[in-house]
Amino acid sequence: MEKKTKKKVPRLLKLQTGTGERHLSDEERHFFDIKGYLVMENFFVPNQVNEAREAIQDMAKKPSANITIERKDYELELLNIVEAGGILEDAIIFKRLLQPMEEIIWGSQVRLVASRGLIKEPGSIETLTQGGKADPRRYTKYRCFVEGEFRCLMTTCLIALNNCSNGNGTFCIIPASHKSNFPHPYSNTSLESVSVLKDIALKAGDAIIFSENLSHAIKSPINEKYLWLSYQYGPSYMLSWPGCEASKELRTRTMDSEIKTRLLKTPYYHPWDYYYKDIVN
Amino acid sequence: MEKKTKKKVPRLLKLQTGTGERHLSDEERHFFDIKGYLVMENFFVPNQVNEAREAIQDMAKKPSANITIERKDYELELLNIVEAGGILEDAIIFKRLLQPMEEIIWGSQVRLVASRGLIKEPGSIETLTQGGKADPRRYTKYRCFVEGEFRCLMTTCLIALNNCSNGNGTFCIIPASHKSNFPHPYSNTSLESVSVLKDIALKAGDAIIFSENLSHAIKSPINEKYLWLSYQYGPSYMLSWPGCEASKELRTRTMDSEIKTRLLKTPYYHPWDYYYKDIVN
Amino acid sequence: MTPEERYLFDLQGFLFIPEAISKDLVQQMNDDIDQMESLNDEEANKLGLYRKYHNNNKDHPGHNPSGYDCNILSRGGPFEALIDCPRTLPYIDSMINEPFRLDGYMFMIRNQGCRTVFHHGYAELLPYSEFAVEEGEFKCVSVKIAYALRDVSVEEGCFAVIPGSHKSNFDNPFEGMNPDKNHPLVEPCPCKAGDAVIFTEDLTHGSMINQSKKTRRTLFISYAPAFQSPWGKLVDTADGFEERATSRQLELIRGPSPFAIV
Amino acid sequence: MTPEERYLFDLQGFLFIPEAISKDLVQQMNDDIDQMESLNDEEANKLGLYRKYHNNNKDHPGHNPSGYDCNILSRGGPFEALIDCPRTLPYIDSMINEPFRLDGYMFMIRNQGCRTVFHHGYAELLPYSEFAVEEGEFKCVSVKIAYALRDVSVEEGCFAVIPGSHKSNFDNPFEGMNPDKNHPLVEPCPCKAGDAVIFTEDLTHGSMINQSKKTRRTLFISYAPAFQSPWGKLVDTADGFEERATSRQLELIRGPSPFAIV
Repeated sequence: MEKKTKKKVPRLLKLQTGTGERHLSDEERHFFDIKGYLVMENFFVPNQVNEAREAIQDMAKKPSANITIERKDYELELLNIVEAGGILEDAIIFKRLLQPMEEIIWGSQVRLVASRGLIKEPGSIETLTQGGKADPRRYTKYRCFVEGEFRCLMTTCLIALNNCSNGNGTFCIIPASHKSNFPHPYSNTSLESVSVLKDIALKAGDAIIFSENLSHAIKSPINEKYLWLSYQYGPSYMLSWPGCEASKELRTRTMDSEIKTRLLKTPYYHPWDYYYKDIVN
Repeated sequence: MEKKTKKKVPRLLKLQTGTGERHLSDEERHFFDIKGYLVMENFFVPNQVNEAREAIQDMAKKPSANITIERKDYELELLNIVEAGGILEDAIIFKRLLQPMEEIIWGSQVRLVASRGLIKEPGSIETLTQGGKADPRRYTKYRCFVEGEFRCLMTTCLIALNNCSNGNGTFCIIPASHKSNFPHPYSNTSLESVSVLKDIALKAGDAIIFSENLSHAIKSPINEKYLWLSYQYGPSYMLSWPGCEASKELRTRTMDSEIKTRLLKTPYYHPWDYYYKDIVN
Repeated sequence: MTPEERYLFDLQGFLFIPEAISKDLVQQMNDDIDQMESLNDEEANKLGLYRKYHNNNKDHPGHNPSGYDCNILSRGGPFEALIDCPRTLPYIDSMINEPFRLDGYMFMIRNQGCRTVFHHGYAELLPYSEFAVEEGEFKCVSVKIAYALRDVSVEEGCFAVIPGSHKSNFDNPFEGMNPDKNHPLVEPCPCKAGDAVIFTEDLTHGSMINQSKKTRRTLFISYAPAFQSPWGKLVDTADGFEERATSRQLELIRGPSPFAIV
Repeated sequence: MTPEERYLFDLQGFLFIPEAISKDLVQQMNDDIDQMESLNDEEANKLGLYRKYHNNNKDHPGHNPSGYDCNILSRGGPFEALIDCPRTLPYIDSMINEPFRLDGYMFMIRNQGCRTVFHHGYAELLPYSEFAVEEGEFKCVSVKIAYALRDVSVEEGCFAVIPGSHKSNFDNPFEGMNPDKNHPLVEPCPCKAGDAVIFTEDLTHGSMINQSKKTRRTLFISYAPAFQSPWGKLVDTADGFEERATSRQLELIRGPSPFAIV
């Protein structure tokens, strides 16, 4: 409609509807659509793993002003961990993460909706999310069209900071459950007894991108504490998770990065309306 | 799979899956997808209208061996009217009819499933079909994919042989009802009281192609007898309507027409299996 | 919703609600608008009102500007009553079918020569406009209500839609074009003051060219699931709103907890 | 179907049914096949049996032909029992969910070196294979059952699928390729004699390469709504079938009235 205004919009806020930009290979696209996830080995190199582990552990001891700690039984959740800076801030624009997110959600109109550091101890609660059509969380909706484009809502990138396999603190999923037409019948079943639940073996530094609409859980580690990093992305108009709004401090220090600035913007619909709002304010 | 056999298949039976051949214009495709029908003015020229009317009236008096007459109150249905030959046989391969059918159903793998001559008298019964998801007739299913291809099941071409408008013997539909998610609530309502029912004014010789999944009815004519021709097409594997199987006589006399031969074939799935069957028999 | 209303909204993508608001309330709003119209832009801005002009009436140079949009909820007064209009809100409840917010409240002026071109349609796949039905229940996002504040005929530039386009699988060939009342796809929706049209944002919609000297006045109020953002200034309220508001009004403006459903 | 079976079939596109047929019936069928195997093609044709060979074992020239398909229902005898197998037919009822016919009954022999390449997947949009769920009920067309007549391991060329591919929106990049058990998308389905796998034809499926000297023997039986055609000779029955058959068997073979639902 507002074609004149559209033209004035800076590239930063280019409307992505229907651009059909593709970053995934045919095989990746086919795989993600069927299974609901993509594994990225060595997303962090060992140095980055160590830096991330240390930053999370520091924050757990003495959180900075913009990070909130939520304690559950045998589990610590550090909300808004992106505020910690360093690798925890830089990871949000890693191409291997951001390009799939842009294809899966909505072009360059994606936002960082939540970021978390997780410390799981032996005994931590193992909850299998519902997934599929029966999932009450509509903000996790998976959408994809025949030989067409993705239009997913909340999509998560989970980064392992320990080696997790063989059921020891492992991340696990029900493959293809993001398209389930029926509720899963495993509410009263221990994870070990769910035949279709699959352990995703990850080494420290490996990451997995998955639709939040996929049934998933993190198993409790057997002996030690396991650390995780979680970033959740959504379309530009999705609100931040409560406690995960970007602070003024973070916005100021990321001003030079066009991409970080975009990911941390307050929610918006039409880029030109956002732009217009800037003018009239 | 059977690539070797596939190659041997004559062009006549070329597998149409995913060829993406398009005959409709962008506007026609957009219109048909939204409304569920397409009107073709002057499908028959006046001479053809007269020939068709005479042939139907002759058959009603003295039906040929392969045509069955069903009498309802104030209505005559001549099943398998294609057997009457002449314009009633030739119409099935008119480009303006066949090209849309091929795009809407399944490429060149379409069949003539039924053909009928209809004589409606004042007082004939007006039945509004269900349409949409709630329609129990799964063989009428409408399928279309975002910016993709159609894969419809039964699709009908109805040709008016009188001028029908203003509720006098008019064909009428509920536009867009082929995508209805709910049953229509008009089972106990007279057609005149259905606010969304739309009369399609047709002149003698005009035709309408519509998804059988669209809610539709033919109103009773007020004074005279009204004549109609109806051809129903489906994918290659759809059985013929009982009483509408092509006779040996018809198959023999249409042997020289590749297109008629194909439309009148017994049902088949893979063209090469059909071919194979010919060889082993 | 009655079975017929459910059927019609699903079939066509909109629902016509006659006499959605009382003549009295319409009068109060029009009186307030008359007063606001007497302000120049600078005066309006001072009161927190921002006008976004639509200067597209090249054929009618005598009528400039031909129209504008404005965040009128910041005027407070009678406009607050429509936040939770008892005649329409139950429909929104059934159409969105989960906790929702009021995400935009806009006043529109359309003078002679002005129109809104056709925009949207399902095939755009706009994620924030999706029309959806699952298991026999609507699951829409972005449902809007257009309230007519004056009688508006086809010639006076009424709202216009392409019924069924909220399920269209193909690009809309009429995107960006003026609605043509003679095209078989187009349905103009003339209204009396106080009538409302509820529609899904996935529906191709726009408005006819206003060929009269009468100014069309319309309120567009939009609702969306809790996790969706409000449209900036279009949810600004007037001073003292929080004290005056009912608890439902407060929830609709602040938005329910965005991710409370787990 | 139990809630878990319903969930699994929807999730994966197939359902494994252990011990679907008795050891005794398996034995009878294998005995009959032994006898049939002793016939040459000419003798078989005289009995109404037609073999369609698959000469794709170029790497194992000693085993030619490596496999064939055949219309074994025309043998009658023990094969007729599977037309309406009591252990599997109720599943078909729930999956198709309207009057249906048996539209194909095929016997498959797979020798050393033989395999079936991957084929199908939802994005092909084959109208006669559609997997669909509406209002919480399956509405599939073309549901097939693979009955193992011998134990078959991964190395012996068992059935293999890509779970979830019955809902895939993208072209299958593995179309026409040999199933690779190490690929994370691939799931081989080893079976004991008498086990069955029920699957929707929209599922990408094939079989592993038979790397053993053991011959795989499988029956594929297919069901479809009444308006769909049977697969030619693959529903031929033996003499006297009409007299012997139960009424359900007769209906399944003749097909219910194709357009009776109005």
